[in-house]
Amino acid sequence: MTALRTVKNIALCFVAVSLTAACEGNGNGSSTPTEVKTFHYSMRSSPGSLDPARVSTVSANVMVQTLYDSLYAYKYLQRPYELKPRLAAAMPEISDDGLTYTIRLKQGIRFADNRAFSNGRGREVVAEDFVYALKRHFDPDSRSVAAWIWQGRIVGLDEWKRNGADYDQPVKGLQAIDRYVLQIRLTRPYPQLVHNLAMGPSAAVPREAVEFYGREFSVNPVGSGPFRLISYDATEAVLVRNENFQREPVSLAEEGYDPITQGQYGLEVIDGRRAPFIDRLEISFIDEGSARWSSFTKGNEVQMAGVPAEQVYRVLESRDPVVLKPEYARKYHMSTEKEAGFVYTAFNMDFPETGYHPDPVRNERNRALRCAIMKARDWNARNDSWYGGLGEIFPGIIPSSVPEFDPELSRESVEYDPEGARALLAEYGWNAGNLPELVYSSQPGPTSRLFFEQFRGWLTNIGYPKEKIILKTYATFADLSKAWHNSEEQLLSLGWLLDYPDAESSLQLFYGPNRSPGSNSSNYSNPEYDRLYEATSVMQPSAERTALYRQMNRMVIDDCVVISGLSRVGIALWHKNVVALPDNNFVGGQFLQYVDVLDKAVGSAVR
Amino acid sequence: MEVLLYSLRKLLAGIPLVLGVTLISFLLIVYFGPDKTYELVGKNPTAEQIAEVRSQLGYDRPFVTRYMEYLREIVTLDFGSSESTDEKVSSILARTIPVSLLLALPGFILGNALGVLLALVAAYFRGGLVDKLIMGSAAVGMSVSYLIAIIGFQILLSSADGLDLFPVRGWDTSTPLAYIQHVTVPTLATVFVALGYNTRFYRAVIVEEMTRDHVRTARAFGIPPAKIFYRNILKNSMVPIVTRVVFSIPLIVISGSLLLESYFGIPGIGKVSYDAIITGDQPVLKAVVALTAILFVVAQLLTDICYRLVDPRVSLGASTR
Amino acid sequence: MPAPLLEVNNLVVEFSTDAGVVRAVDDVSFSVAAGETVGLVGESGCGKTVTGLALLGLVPTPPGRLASGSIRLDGQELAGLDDSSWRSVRGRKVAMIFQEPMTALNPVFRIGNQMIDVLRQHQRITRRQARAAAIEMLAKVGIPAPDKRIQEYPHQLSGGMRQRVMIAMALSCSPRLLVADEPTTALDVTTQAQVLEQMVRLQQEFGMSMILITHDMGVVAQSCSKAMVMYSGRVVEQAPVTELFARPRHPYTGGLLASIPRIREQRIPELPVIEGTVPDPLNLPEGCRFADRCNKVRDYCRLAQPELKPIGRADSKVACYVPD
Amino acid sequence: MNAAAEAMQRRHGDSLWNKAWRKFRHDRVGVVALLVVCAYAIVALGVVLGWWATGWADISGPKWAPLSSEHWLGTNIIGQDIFSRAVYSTRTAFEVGLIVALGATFIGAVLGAIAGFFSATWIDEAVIWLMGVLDSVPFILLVAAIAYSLQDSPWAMHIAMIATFWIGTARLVRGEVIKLKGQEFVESAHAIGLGRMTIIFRHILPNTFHVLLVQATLSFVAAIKSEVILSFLGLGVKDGMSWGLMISESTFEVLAGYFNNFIAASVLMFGLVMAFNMFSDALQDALDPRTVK
Repeated sequence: MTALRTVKNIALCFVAVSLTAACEGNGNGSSTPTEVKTFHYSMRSSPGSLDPARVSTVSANVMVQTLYDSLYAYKYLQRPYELKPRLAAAMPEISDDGLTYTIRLKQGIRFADNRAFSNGRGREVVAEDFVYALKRHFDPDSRSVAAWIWQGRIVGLDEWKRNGADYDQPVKGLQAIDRYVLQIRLTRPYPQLVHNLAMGPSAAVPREAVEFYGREFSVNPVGSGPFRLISYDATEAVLVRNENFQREPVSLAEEGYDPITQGQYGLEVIDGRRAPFIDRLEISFIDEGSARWSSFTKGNEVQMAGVPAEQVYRVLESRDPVVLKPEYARKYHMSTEKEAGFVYTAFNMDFPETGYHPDPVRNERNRALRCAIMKARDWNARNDSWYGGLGEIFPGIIPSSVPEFDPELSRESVEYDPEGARALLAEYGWNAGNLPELVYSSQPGPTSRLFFEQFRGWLTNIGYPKEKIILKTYATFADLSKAWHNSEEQLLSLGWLLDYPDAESSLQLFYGPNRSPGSNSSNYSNPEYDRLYEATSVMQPSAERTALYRQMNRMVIDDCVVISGLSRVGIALWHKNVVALPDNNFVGGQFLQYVDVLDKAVGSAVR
Repeated sequence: MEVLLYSLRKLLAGIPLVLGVTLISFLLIVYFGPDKTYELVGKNPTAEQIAEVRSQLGYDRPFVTRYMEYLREIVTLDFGSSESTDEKVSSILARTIPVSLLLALPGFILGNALGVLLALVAAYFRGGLVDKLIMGSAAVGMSVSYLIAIIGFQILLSSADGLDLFPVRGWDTSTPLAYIQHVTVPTLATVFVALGYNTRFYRAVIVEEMTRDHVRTARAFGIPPAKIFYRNILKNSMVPIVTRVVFSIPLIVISGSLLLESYFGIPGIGKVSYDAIITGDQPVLKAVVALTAILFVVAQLLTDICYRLVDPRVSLGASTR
Repeated sequence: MPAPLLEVNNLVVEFSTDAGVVRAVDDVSFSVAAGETVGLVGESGCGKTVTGLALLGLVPTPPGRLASGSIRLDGQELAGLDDSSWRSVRGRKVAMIFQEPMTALNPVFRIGNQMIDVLRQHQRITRRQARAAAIEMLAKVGIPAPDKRIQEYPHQLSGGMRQRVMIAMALSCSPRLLVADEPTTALDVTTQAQVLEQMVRLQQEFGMSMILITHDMGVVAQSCSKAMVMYSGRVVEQAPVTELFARPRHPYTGGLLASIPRIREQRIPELPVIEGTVPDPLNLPEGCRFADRCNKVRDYCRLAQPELKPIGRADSKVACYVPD
Repeated sequence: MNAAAEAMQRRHGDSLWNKAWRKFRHDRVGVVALLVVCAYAIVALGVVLGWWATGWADISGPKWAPLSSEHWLGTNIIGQDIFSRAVYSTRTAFEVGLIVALGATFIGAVLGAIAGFFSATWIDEAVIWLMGVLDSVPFILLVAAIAYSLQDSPWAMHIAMIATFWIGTARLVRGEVIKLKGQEFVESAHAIGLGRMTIIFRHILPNTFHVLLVQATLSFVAAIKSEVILSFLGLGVKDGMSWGLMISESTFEVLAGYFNNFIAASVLMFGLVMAFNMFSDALQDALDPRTVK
């Protein structure tokens, strides 16, 4: 019987341990237990690593934006997006040749308190922290996923890596001129640099924290953002206000507040106050859309969530314009947000069956085949099935979320035209017998499968034999990723999120030298396109550059390398007592610092 | 002393098992498993960066070296860091196993206790209406998929469309009430699915014991039913019951709640394993597999010791298989 | 003649099977006098064990049931008792020992505890007294060092020892009647003889009556005063042992005796084979059930069942139209 | 009592199978269950022969169409006919069930028999070790591991199930063979000089057939049930359609108020699994020499 008793004791001991752990979690940040203002947010997936150098998902970016600070940021409410200084005192001073950027920092900004610092108190953020943060991307030990952004762009940085990535060695193009001035020198003009300095991977990182935590720095983030992390697991992150976060009061006017479009959210209450307004931020990671929705609609759990696509019809009175049904409108605030990105299906031009072919005749026939497949795509059905019918369908690869979007561009390439597709196939001598096999690669999971089935359904509609359209699933995303980076996949359905509001971010997907294993998964190779890309890459935004961008866009459309595209539009709902305007694009996680939670009574009064 | 020596011998005898499990899982999960390289490099990697990542992941080292490394990890219980979060696998396990235990225990205890209870009732009235009713319900319970039960209970009890009595998801053990609120629905789903199997199993065991000769002997000597039930039937049923219970433990601790935890968003080891499967997080998977194997060896030992406690015919000295 | 201790009249035990109702014991009547040992002989499946179980109310129900008839023990009617009343009979008035000593004892309790349970079930005594009584009983059945043996588990004892423990348990509450179902069959030949001898001795010492169920005519000859032969659920012949052996009246009895091995070194696993097969209990013939195997069968044998009728001088009965 | 019944049965012919069949015939629940299973089998056969459910993959209607004469159970999120898909899935269920049941039973029988025959030798030890090893890997992890290493093979799920399910069968067969190998007919087979493999597979194994049959039915049911969970996790059926896939598809529909996929798949699956469970029970009863009603 002793054995059994021991088992029982162990079990009890576990109970005790987890209870104390939970109590500790509660104790933090609740000095005045009655007044803990908590906002309960939800995200689609667990972010993984919280190291700014390792940010690779949307949710990780949200986390990093709340925990860390970058030099620049996008204005909270201004649309289209506009940059503003965050840790920088002002916009950078750029030399006339566009190669030297001098950036002055605000003074007196401190990191959150952490035991990684010698006395446990967060020290001041200085220019050297940015030098360190950028160098880290070139240190193999930090396993950066963002090094490509600066690759070959900053004078001396690549050499620094080749020389052994010794942090004590200076980099010519990356220097702290004094405690509060950072200077970056580029090898060639890089118009997107400031955008990059607003992204998570450029955040200030204290060297002592990285050295203190080693690899586990990823789950022990130490930054100067509005919140600091107190617990983090696969289902939830709990953050509390960073006591050292002292910034100038919020000015709605400066953030680009528009009372006409944004007046209904009650944002005025934050004007003139110092962010953050909440004490505690609980972020649940909920994979299942339905579970997220149930949790949100219960009222006492998650306070802000996107409406799952399958619920859209249930929740909306009308889709254009988007109007909530009264029973929802009574309870929730709503905003719609179009992603700065799009979903598309790419052909891999390396496959002679459907891509480039040495025989020019066949090459032309292949182009016709791709164009026919493109015409067979019923974007509206896809939008209706998966995106609640709210998505924005546009031709080509420049979505409307960037200023270079061309509203005049012909929509022929996104029109559903099965007759046209059949005619095109017939014209180029394609028939059920000689059509090549199409292998469609995908991740496992019911949704991916239905994507495939829908794709196959469209193709069988234009006379493609069912058995020639083959599904290839990979057990993990990693393996799928490997295969496509090695140009082993014929057809891929992908989504692309732009890093900054500049069409360059999606045009690079078809730049020849970016071919596999780079981001040009189509392995599109067009010398004319590449020439234009190189020319535009050093140009500041201008009408001229926009014209060239649009020219490149048309090339991609004419060559039928990609079936594109659709920008998803999400509907976010949040409880009436929450003051916020969520953003999942470029403002991202930074909106969380502006969230306020009113008393329930006040919340209903606002309505 | 006898028990100690026996345990030691038994644990040593478990080494081939652990080696087998680790070898197979290493081959399948790690060696032929997912290649994380391209998930860890950036969008436009250079060949050099790819090589760096591959080397950091150990893909460039020979099989034997990597397997030996795995064995060393098992011995030192240091499984490195998760490839997804970079957190130490040991701290992940230390954090998540207690959660999984707290989640699984009520369902496990209820499922088995109710199973034994129903089995007793069914066995007592065997052949009768009550028996048919219980066993019929058990068959129905067994025919419902776990997934269907989970979805059904969640809609029914937690969602705003249903009774709305419990949280939809999440985990909170800060107060006993919070714990009960969060554990109830998952427990119901578990019990619903397990009860059918448990009842059938225990009924078979108990009926088997009821028809033993010594039960007839006891009746022939006028021993009252309650005493017969306890001394002849229940005590003799303990061996199969204990076996079933103890051998469920490794799966509960490690992966039994995989579906449950991922569906209810509970930060236990099941959820971690689920995420690791989806993302191919090999260090976590390696640790989970190795720990399960070790726990199985321990469970075997525990059952043997329990046998010894309930059945005098079993001696720990002799080899038991 | 004094009133018999046990009087069984027209006992019928039925079992319901998928195929229909089977009469395992069909209209059996007999009596056992105080202190008398009666042998109950027959092939396996003839209903002898069921008869024995019926005497303790142990017929497994369902599927079996005591359909009709009466069992009177010492003047008390046992047929139709409820389970709690049966319990006061079992062990105290009638005890039973079974064929398989290996499985008849509970393997997870010490034999002492099992004996003490039985003793204290029927007598108001303390544990200590019960223990002493148990040791005494073990000594009586010839178990050496009983105070040590009482601490042991059944699996630590040999088959013969275990059967002795069973006997000790059976006798511990001084029952009036002991039903012994093939008590020695599972034992090896030498042990068989010793145990049998012991039983007879103790039976005399305690002044009990005993029903000895066996397929072994040799055992009957050795220890019984009277014997009944059963065939296909019915008693076909009943006679004092000497009479039975000297002059078997029923052709079946004759067959049984004829096939006793001359040399008693070998234990016989089953009754010696007589040509032919037992009738299907679901499709019993109209006439004599032995007819198909009988070498003296007449046409009229197949018309109606022969009644069990007295024959000869002594207390003999036979159910045959053409008795020897 | 048993003796009387045994005698009765001896009369009816000695074969275990005759006996079992007679017992089974009188088990009303079992017979009904068998008929239900047969009905499902006919549906599955019809799918294989192209009699019905040929349009399971076509996009034949609008999204989430309600029940109608054209779409008996409505359509799914991309406009496919749910009834056709549910019917088509019957075929998948039988395919998965049969392949896994046959595979697991075959391997279980062979390895179990070999281990039993060579019990207490290294061969036995090796088989026991293998069983222990496979038993100690959590099922879902094993499936994942096999799916990893076989990449996109459509058989990964079947192989994983077979790799797990054979163990139960092997344990039973091993025990049975250990019992059988001491019996006379085996000794006489040895005596006339038959090879060991001949003895194992021609003489001993056929005598464990009743165990194998029951185990096969159990594996069949387990396979169908596991398929649901594995498909949900994305480790299940690759090509075609299955109830598990339908249920996983439905997980994001049910809270939007569209239950057709969920109900169609779970009811059909429940029916087959329930019938098979009942059938398996009846079979077990019928084949168990100890149970006499």
